Amino acid sequence: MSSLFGNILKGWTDYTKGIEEGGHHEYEHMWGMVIDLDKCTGCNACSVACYAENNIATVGEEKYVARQSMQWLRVERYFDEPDIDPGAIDDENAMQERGASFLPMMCQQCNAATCEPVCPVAATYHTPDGLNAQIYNRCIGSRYCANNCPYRLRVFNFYSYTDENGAWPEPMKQQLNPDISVREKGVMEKCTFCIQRINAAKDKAKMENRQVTEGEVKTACQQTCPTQAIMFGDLLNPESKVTQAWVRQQIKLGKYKQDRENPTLRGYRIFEELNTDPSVLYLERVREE
Amino acid sequence: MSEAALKHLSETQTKDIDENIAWAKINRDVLRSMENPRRGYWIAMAISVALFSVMIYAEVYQYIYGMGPALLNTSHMWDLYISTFVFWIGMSHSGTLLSAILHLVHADWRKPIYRFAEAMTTFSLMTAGIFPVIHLGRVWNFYWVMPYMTDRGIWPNFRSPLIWDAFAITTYLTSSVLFLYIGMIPDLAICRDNTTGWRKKLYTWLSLGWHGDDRQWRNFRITYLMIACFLIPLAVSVHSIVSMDFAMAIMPGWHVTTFPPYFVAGALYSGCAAIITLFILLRYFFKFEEYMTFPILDKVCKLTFVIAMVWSYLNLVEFASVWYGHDIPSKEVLLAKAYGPYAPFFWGMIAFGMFLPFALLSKWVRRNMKLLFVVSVLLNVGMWLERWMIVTPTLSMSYHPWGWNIMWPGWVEWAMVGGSFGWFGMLFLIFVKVFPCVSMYEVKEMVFHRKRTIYEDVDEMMVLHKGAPTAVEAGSTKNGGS
Amino acid sequence: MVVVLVGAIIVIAAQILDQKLHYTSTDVVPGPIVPGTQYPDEAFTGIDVPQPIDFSHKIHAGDNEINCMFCHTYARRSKVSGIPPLSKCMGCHTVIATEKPEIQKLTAMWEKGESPQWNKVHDLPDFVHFTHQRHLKRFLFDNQELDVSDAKRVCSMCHGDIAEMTVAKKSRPLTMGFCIRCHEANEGPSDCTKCHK
Amino acid sequence: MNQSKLDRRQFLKGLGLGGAGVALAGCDLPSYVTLEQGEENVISYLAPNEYVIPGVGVWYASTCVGCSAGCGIHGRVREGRVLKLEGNPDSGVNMGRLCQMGQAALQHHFNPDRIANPMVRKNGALVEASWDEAIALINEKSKSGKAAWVTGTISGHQRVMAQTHLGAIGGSRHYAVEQINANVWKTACKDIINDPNPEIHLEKAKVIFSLGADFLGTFISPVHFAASYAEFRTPPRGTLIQAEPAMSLTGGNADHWVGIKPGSETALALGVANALMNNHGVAGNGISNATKTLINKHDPETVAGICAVPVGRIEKIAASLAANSPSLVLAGGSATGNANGYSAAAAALMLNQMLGNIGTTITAGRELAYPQLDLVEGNSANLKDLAIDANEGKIDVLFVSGANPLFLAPKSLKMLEGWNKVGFKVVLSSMLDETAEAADVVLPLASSLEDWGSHIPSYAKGTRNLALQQPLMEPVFPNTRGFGDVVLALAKDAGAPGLDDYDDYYGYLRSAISALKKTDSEKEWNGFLMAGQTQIPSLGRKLSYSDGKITPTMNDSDDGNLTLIASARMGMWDGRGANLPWLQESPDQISKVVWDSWAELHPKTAKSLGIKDGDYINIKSASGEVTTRAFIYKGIHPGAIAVPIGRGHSALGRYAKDNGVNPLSILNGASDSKTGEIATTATKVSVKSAGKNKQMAKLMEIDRQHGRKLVATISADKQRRTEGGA
Repeated sequence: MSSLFGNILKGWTDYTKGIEEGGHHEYEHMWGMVIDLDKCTGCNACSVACYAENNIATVGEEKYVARQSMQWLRVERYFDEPDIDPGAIDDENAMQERGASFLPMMCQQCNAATCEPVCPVAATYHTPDGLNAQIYNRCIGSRYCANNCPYRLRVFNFYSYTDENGAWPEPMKQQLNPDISVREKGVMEKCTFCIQRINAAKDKAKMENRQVTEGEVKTACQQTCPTQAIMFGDLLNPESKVTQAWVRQQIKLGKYKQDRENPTLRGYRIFEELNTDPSVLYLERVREE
Repeated sequence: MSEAALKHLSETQTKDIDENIAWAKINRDVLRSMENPRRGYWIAMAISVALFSVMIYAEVYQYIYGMGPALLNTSHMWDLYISTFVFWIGMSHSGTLLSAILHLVHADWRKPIYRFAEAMTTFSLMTAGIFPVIHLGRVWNFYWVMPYMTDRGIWPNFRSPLIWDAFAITTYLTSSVLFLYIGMIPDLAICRDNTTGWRKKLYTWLSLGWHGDDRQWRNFRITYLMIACFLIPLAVSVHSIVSMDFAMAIMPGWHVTTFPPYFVAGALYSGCAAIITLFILLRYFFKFEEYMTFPILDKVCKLTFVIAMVWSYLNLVEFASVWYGHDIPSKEVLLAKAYGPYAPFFWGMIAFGMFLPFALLSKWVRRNMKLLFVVSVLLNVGMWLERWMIVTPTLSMSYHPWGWNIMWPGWVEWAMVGGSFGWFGMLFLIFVKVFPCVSMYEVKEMVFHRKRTIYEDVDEMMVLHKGAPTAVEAGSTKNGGS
Repeated sequence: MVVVLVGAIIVIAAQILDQKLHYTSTDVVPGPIVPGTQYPDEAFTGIDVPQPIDFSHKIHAGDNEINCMFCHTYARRSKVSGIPPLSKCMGCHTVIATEKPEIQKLTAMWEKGESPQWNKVHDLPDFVHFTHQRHLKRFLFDNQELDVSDAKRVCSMCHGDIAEMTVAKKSRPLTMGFCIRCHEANEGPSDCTKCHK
Repeated sequence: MNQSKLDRRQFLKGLGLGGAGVALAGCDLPSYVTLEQGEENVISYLAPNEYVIPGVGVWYASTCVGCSAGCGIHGRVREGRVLKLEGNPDSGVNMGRLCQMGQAALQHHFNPDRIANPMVRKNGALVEASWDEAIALINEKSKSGKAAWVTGTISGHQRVMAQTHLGAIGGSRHYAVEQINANVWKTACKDIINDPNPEIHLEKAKVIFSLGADFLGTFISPVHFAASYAEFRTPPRGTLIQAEPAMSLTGGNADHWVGIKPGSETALALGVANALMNNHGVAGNGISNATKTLINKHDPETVAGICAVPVGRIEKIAASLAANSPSLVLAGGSATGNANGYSAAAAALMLNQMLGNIGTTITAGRELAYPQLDLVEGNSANLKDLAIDANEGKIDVLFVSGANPLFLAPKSLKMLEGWNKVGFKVVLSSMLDETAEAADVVLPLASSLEDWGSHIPSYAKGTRNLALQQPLMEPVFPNTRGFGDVVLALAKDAGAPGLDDYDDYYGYLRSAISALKKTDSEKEWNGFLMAGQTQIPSLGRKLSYSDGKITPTMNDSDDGNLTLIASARMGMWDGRGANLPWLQESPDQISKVVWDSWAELHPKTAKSLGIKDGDYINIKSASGEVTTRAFIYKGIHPGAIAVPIGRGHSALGRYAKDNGVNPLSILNGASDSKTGEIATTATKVSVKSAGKNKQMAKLMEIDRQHGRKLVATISADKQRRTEGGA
């Protein structure tokens, strides 16, 4: 029980204290991600892979228009900002002079997640792996977490998709991944960093009396990415590629303002200034002037 | 009452209450209001029940098909459910204000009108309590927010403002019911003594053997005072806690430091406006012109105006702090409120909430029942819009532009909102026919005290009262007794 | 008053409902069966689940002392313990007890090339992801005082005394409380995502 | 896989459907309902292999047949069901990565609208029949006249099998039909540099100048090119310049996107060549004098007039190409999709020659030593031929598989009329598409995850491999059969020689590959299956260069109408993705529209036509009209309107039917002058508003970041300074 409370009641102060004392000592792992936006082509393979891996329901056009879609990973597309390219905006004859910018957005697994403290039943909480977990069968659907997520990355089962007219008419049901629950109506869900894969790897490592090694866990989006723009790994493992990328980009956890020696580095976290401390590091898109 | 008589009354009624009303007449008038309902009552009841039935239908529909038909979406997870919840919670503050606060400051003009205000508190809380439950995606698991010993060893998340809500509402509801009930005991005894049949049984059971002796009165006074004292901080905290649903969140437009007092002011404001509405209705239908007098209404209106100004001030403070702050998203939300698709509602709220109360400064308006009725309803519309304008524009324009989305509620949501009025109306209509909606014993007290200020000599006064019993026996003896 | 009553009723009803759904909790007891562990000693009387073949655990695991993992061979390698493949049954029953009617049923199925459709007795909800291999590793293979032949003792922690049953029957509640108490007593993980994902 | 085939099938037999059914009970119900006893059942294995463990996934290698790229896949199989596909890391095509269409192949496999039983046309309607009945009917009719086969791109032993069958029934015509292809580019490569399929090294280039080639989306081998592109983008980072009339996925990633007038790509290339020669002193070795004269005529000012591109941009492109070597020039997609397409490809190769890229970023490919296994690459010229031949009565019996000619063919080709003239039509398909619905006999095929096969990837670097496709699970619909099995049976019935030894296609495939690899060992065969591929001998080619015919002129009558671009998108592809909900719900990369078609319009055009974003618009060509909703943005030339290919089915199951519009249907008959490819960007249409603004299903309504730091950008110079050249 105590450990359970420890997880649920862990506050921001404890968390920052942990960082000041030299890291997240109570964490077993600290899963993190690095997404290179310059390599991302916006092809959407990650999004479809996520549908396939995580039993995500397709909702159809009507519900999509009503913005009740269920995707956990969305690839957003932006065109140039006026401050970059004022001509392209104002002149109505002008055409795009560059391509678009693509942004894969999945749950940022914030370490100071805004969704966690507001859940009345603690269905969302922080795991000892540094993940922002969502326990579907505990969720009562108050949707407070989604309202409080600045990234708008939580999706809600507005309908039930499990009947014959739902997302999986026979025999599509057979494709459902048995390692994850199929969510029913009234339940909040979101990207889990493929927790079933993490748990499987951890179980395997424990069975073999060893630690989870770098590269052993791959998220579905990472694995399928044609340009390998997504990196995933353990931020507590100094050897891992993600840790190295975080160190190289001089981005530190637990800070909402990075004090970098080299301010022209590409790494940044989205809405870092809100102090949510996300675990996903983005590398800026590069533009040829 | 005829038009002319009303006009005459509005010009002549200058005292809070006529100190020469016979106590027996008070009993008679109030008990009369509980007698068999007339056609108008049944029509009102039918409308309420119809609205409520639609709500039940909508809820069943929502239970079967999920939250989708309400047209909630990924950006708008709350919308009308929570705004209406806040509205009803706000409504509940009137009772406390009138009975507890004014009781403590010895404003005795509250006496003829506090009973229905308290009933309003209780029923609006009961209405408000519905919304957090029906807005749940898995409503059948609502009891999980209660901290009870589960076999699974899991507790609710005590950090969540929704849990605080659950505690605050249940505590406030319990206390309000107690306050209403305890304050009603002497009256229930009067009812007991004047009725027959099932009513008698009911009142006998409810009046707990009240016979109005000294000890009972002493205990009663102390209890009543204590609950009043207890209720005031509670009421303030309840709405502060409700405001924390928003203020504790990170969203622009919600994360505002002035929200607790702002919500409390808004609550008192809407409560007062609702009191005016019900005041006029009860006065008209139950012919309570002698008890719910123009001077009292005048005071309530002035009180409403003052609270409206406090609310407006806090509103402006919020705008100013956003405007002069550096939080760009909050500023955008504010501008979107003023210029975006929700602008008509925002300006409606400003017009009804900030500017309309100035109408209450006019004596002519205060004495014109029909106009005042319209004004009070519009004030409440403004306050409902205020709650909607707190919840929805923020959700439509949060940090991530991906989530920007304008959403209009679906029929299920409207059915729930309408149904909540039906439910409230139903409860209130039942209340006014089962319980005395004017406090008989306190009006007698009021009359008594007022008279004392005129007649120095108590005995002389008693003589004038033509053999009326002493105050000690008030509330206990039969027929015209007190 | 009414509201107080309703509130009280809700809370009490929640308690009762919860008790009903999740069975009575009792304390954990030190387990003489599996040394060095504690387990919740809770009884439960399951219903009789009909099976296509009246398989007797008593004869196999009890009288003949066949190791549980001889048939449920997947238990140490997988989340599920699995039902033994028909070929395993036939490995013995081409020669043993071939005259018995239940075995003849089995043989007939084998010859037709179809498998019996067993009904699940210990069926967890679908949002629970229990893994046999981790539990066996923790309680059996990592346990200095037990060897593989003691598998039965470990299995009985959750499955009761299967060796005394004919057709298997649930004899432990297998509710979340049951799991949690054991996890707390034996310092199992308390992370919700271990089981719910 | 170390048992005989029968055993293999045996283990695939599931541990019951417990798993899936279970998952569905979900967490909706209170736990007492789910804590049930005896409610669910479990079926044990009969005699599983050692490595089959319930609850543990096993990965099998196979090959994706979503497009002709031939990516290697691994399928996760648990309890006898295939649950997830991943890229095969051993495959040289995709190196373990997979695109969205590859991921979604599962939904084709488990599609509820698959054909479960053979169907035969009786009294004008298709009715279910038995296999015997259908096969007997085919055998009876197939020798009754001139027979022909229609397939998509086909390779490996399926190709051999289909052609054997065709030979046995006395037919000679084989139409490989593929709407999305690189035929023009490949033909130009073959003519000009003597290698139809040269190796393209994106990763070596410092600048890529692409004339409409959507190599990240639809060009030859998208996943492979995306991987190369990732290398191209690692520091020192290359620059991508894309010139096309409507933004493709590759255009969406370009550093410089040049929106040009449709059909003017050749002129742009010539203009760039002119600037290179005159301003940057590029000699132009190997380029004929005739071409040089042509180049000289195209000074940037002239070209700017033709293409509607500022002179400065043309010169910037030339400067960039001149300053960074090696570079790479590609042509494809919209550049080759017009009557002058071949010229654009020839001009691109000419630029490559000028810049010295041939031999550095474009190198010689390898030729298969077994040409009979090589790809028959489908193209739309064949579609046209098919329509013409059918109308002329040259076909009496038609076998169709892997292609949907009735959907793809523009109305102007009169495909349906021709189709109806064919006496007997057999369609082998797993889905009831437009073509199958019009067939006389429909044979239900197993999905690609249930079938055996071998494929030659359309593009390979270095060695050439034969990609193997093996079943990952038992057929979902038990009465379906593999393509190879069906054709083998038909060929045997038709008396094709040498097939009597084989009971089924597996036997044939195995012995053929054993013969090919000169090995008969079980172990090696399993090795091939586990790797999902096997290397086959190939011969090197040698590149040479001789100028192609470049005709820059465009006879573009500027009648004020817009040019319709039927744009190819990754996802729906040529329409085969429309029945998969995952792909329908996967937003288009640029417009972010889901579940419907859209028409891209430039704001200026839209304004002049009085069209607002999301309005229904009526697009009318000489041969028909479609109505869809407008998507207004600046990634399109004002003189063009782009409608994506792939939607607008009248059949193909519940998800595809009546969803969106098919722009192919209204194309005029224009085609590339050299290759005969149907021109997809050459149809003039008139557009008018059809009123009624209904909200479009889109991932996002916003196009800009509104000051939020979502996608931050950094200049390439800065990046080179901070991250260095390495």
